[in-house]
Amino acid sequence: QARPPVVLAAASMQESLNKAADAWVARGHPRPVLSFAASSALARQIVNGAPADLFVSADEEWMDYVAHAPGRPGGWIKPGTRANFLTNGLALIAPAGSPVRLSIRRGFPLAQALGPNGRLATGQVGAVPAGKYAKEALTNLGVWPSVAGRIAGAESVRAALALVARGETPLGIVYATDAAVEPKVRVVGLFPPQSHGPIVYPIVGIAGSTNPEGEGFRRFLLSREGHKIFLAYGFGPR
Amino acid sequence: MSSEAAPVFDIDVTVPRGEGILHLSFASHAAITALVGRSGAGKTSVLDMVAGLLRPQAGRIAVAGRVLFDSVAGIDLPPERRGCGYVFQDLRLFPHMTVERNLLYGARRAGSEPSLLSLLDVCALLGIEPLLARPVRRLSGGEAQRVAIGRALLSGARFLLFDEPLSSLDPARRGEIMGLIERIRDELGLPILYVSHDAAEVERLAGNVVPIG
Amino acid sequence: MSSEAAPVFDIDVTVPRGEGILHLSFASHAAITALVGRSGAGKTSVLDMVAGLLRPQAGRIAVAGRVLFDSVAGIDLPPERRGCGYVFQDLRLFPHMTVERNLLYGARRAGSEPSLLSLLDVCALLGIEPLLARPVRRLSGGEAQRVAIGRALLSGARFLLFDEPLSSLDPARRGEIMGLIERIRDELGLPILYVSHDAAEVERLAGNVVPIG
Amino acid sequence: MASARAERMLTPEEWDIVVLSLKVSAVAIGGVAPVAFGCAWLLARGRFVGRVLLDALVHLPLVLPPVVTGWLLLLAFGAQGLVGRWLAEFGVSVMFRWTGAALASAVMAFPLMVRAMRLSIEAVDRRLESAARTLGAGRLRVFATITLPLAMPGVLAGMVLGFARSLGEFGATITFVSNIPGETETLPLAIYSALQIPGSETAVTRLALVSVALSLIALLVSEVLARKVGRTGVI
Amino acid sequence: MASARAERMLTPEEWDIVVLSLKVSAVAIGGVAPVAFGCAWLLARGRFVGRVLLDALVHLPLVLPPVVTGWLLLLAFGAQGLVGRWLAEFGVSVMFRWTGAALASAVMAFPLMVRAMRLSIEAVDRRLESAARTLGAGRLRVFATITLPLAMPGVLAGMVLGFARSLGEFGATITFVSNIPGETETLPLAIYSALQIPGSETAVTRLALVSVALSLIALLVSEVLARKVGRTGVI
Ligand SMILES: Nc1ncnc2c1ncn2[C@@H]1O[C@H](COP(=O)(O)OP(=O)(O)OP(=O)(O)O)[C@@H](O)[C@H]1O
Ligand SMILES: Nc1ncnc2c1ncn2[C@@H]1O[C@H](COP(=O)(O)OP(=O)(O)OP(=O)(O)O)[C@@H](O)[C@H]1O
Ligand code: MOO
Ligand SMILES: [Mg+2]
Ligand SMILES: [Mg+2]
Repeated sequence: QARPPVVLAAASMQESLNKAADAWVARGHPRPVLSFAASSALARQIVNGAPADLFVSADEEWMDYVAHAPGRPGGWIKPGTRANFLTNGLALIAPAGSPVRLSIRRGFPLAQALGPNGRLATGQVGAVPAGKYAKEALTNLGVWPSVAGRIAGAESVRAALALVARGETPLGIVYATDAAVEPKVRVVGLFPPQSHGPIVYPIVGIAGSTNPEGEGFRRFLLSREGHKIFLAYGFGPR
Repeated sequence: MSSEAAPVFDIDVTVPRGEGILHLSFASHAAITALVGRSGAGKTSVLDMVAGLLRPQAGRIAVAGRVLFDSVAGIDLPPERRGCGYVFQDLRLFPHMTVERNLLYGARRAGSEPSLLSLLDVCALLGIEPLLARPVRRLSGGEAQRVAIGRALLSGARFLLFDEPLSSLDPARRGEIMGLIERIRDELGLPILYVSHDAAEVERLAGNVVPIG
Repeated sequence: MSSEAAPVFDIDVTVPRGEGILHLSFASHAAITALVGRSGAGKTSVLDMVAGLLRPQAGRIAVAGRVLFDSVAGIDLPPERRGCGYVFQDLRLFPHMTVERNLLYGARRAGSEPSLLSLLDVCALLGIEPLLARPVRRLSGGEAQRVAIGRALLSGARFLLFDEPLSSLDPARRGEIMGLIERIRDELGLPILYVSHDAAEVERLAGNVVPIG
Repeated sequence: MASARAERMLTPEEWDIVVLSLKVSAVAIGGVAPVAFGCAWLLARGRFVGRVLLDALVHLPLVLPPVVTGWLLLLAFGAQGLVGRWLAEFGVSVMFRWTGAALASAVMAFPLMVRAMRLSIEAVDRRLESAARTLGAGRLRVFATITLPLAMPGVLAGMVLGFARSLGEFGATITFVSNIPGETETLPLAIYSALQIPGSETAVTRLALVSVALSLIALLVSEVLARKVGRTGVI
Repeated sequence: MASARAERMLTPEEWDIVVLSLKVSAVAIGGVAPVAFGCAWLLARGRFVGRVLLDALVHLPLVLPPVVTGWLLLLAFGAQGLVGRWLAEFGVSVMFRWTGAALASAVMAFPLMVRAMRLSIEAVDRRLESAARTLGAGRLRVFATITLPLAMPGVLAGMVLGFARSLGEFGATITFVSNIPGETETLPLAIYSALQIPGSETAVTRLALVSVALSLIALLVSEVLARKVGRTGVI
């Protein structure tokens, strides 16, 4: 039997990518080895020569980092394998029982909705991709200055989700996909796609990978059937 | 029971020790009572029981009419309330203190002591003034022994327990310190339980000799 | 220099000690040489220098013609190669071992010893057979001292250093062990440097008395 | 002078982070040290049932991944947590506050402190304690003048270990109180944030060096204290 | 029997994770203990310049956030790293291997082990060592028969601390060798992964309890060993 490929993927893709791997196995392939961690950690592992076959990043920045990193003649990415694989949306969420109502538009009263002491949970601004998008969207909607001092920057977008689910913060900003898997939160509203740059998940083959299974799995993920699996988890079309 | 009629040491103890059982019972009216016996007989164990560091299986310990331990009456004073000045066979100086702080450790208890036992007098009599600022780790064997004696004397004790206190000292020092002990006996009237292997010491100091083992 | 003509102990040492400087120089032809002097005179320091545990500022140490230290010649044998059996004033039994393991610690060196010093003989002579399996923490003062003597005797030493080895023992034991020491002197011919405050001991054992301080 | 140079080397934001980190670590270590000593004492001297269980409990924050510890703190001290609700009655909340960061640091440092202190307490010669008692010292005075000073090497080692751990503590803090600049963003959180940004290796290195410098200072201070203790028996 | 019950309680994957974690921790602690002891010895007994610097270096993995330590390991042992290139000449690579996870665990446990061991070495009465030397024991024998056994409480405490730390080590491992199921996915990594999935609290709790159980066993073993050492002076 063929050797399983090693896939490095952003932590937020855990459920969906595992499901896709199951589907791949159902087609008679060895189950890919999936390693989930922060995109930053995975990118650094790749440019230090870690033996992997595919990389799925949660944002373009870290993919660009891999693309431009020195140390290997010809670069760390297998030419012609980079593709934007998925897109995602940004959601404002509240605990499931929260009565809060807000419509997300220019200057919407987010700070008031947080109350006197409430905080807005999201990924660490400037570090976790979701936090970066949240700041961008709030800035474009003109409400960033009023909440900048009120952010609770979680270690990952899933940690932000947990803060809202437990009612530690009245509101939070996470990906639409995260909101969909947590019954203890309610989506207050989705941010208009124009309010932030496109949230894309690039996928690449890693240079030096010789496992044909890797390329096969990559093609499967990008295929219609593969893609369908991710749509079920709330990811948007390419 | 009035303290005048009571023996100075009234001791009756039983304790398992080593492979056997140690039993000792005596009442002594002498201010200085010597405990003698071969090595391993149980002399140190008796002092430990009087000091409250080893609990007898059963028995009674009274010093100058004051009951320190009584298994029947359920009396067992903690060591700090027995008021003894104990010169340990293994000295037990506090290694993290200077000689002076060792000497003064028990002095808190000795509020209104007669001037015989002031720090300077004791140091002079024991010949340890030049050592006051030394850490105790850097003492010779006999110097450490003299500091241990000084510490017990300065602690304002109601009675003294001496476990071979002069074993590491030269004859001249020995004589001097025996003189000091006699003065303590005569001028302060402190009861002393004295362990020694030295016949001359016992002869000179003790009013009563209790053999053990 | 032939070992016949050489003195048994040929010692000339200088070392800063306490507040002053300790200097001692003597050559002794007696198998047992006693070091006597008041407490703090420097007796233990001299033994430590002979054992290699304290380095003299300057001087020379030779035992039975064998040079252990010579500051001029640059000789300074490490303690383990000096071959001494040292009974420390503070005993220094190994607390994590039983009496038996303490006694046998140096026995490796004592490959071909005469049978006088077999484990069982030494234990019998010192009266410590019943203690062999005991952890050393649970010994009386005199018992510990006898174990320390046994450990030194069983170590196959070329010479012995005794620092008040009998200070915690009763007169009967003292006499027995002095007999043992005499046999070691006479039958094995081991040089012994002997520190004691006891005039009777020194009188009986030592062929030469070196005063110090 | 040194601080002037440090100020020149660090941006004002970074400088604030350093000050906050020191505050968090100092409060954490200072606050938890007595508890740790008490616990070490119990483990060293106590002969009660469930001693091994207490021991295991003490080691818990070491055994669990830090984020789990942070999560458990969140469960306990959060708005719905038992402790959190109790504290709320007094109008106190540690959520998203620097006090919460100090709490997380303290919890993570706890096992290290206890172990070091316990080792030293176990090494104290109890015969010295009984000697002190014959000299009229009650249990408390014996503790303060004999046991504690003799155990001081372990207390110092525990505090250094705890301080160092606190300077590096990341997972429990961010999970418990998130990363709030000026309130809970300590050095490791800032370093972690920086690490998430491509090309930020210099910023990471600079902050990491600051951490190392702080720990070096802590080590030097502890060495000096240890020497002083060795000489005089007191701090 | 116990293992049969454990197997019933855990899924086969979880069981593999437990076995892997034990392997990683055991190799890490076993491998690094002698190095830690040597280091502790140097710090306790050495009087060389740069002692405080060595001390600081030892504390480094404690002071830096674990992910930074993982990153530094990646830089050193990666394909372009100094050590990585040297190892590659022998055809050895620790990247994405369980050996790499063990290395990360060892590095993180190192400061804890050194401190505990050092405390105990410093507490050894050197007069006993000199007594042993007069009895003919060379430095090595003195070390093996006197110093090491007397320092054994610290060695054991260090190994328990290290083992516990290793069971909880997450940040350095995932940053250095990623989260590869069956190869580098130890208990904390599995727990972290599970924490990322909403509603997985039971899985997290079960795995966390397994961690706690393992550390409890380690504690019990160390207690038994400590008692044996206390009685006989040898393990
Ligand atoms: N470790 C040390 N450091 C410095 N000075 C010391 C040390 N040990 C002892 N001294 C001092 O050196 C001198 C000699 O001490 P030494 O132990 O050799 O005396 P000694 O003759 O054996 O006395 P004793 O009969 O009381 O045992 C004394 O003044 C003592 O205070
Ligand atoms: N900690 C201990 N645990 C158990 N047995 C002990 C302990 N200490 C001493 N023993 C034993 O108890 C008996 C009495 O010991 P003790 O120390 O009272 O004797 P001693 O008369 O003071 O002897 P010495 O003159 O040798 O000091 C001895 O047989 C000794 O072996
Ligand atoms: O890269 Mo992440 O872990 O999905 O924010
Ligand atoms: Mg005794
Ligand atoms: Mg001496």
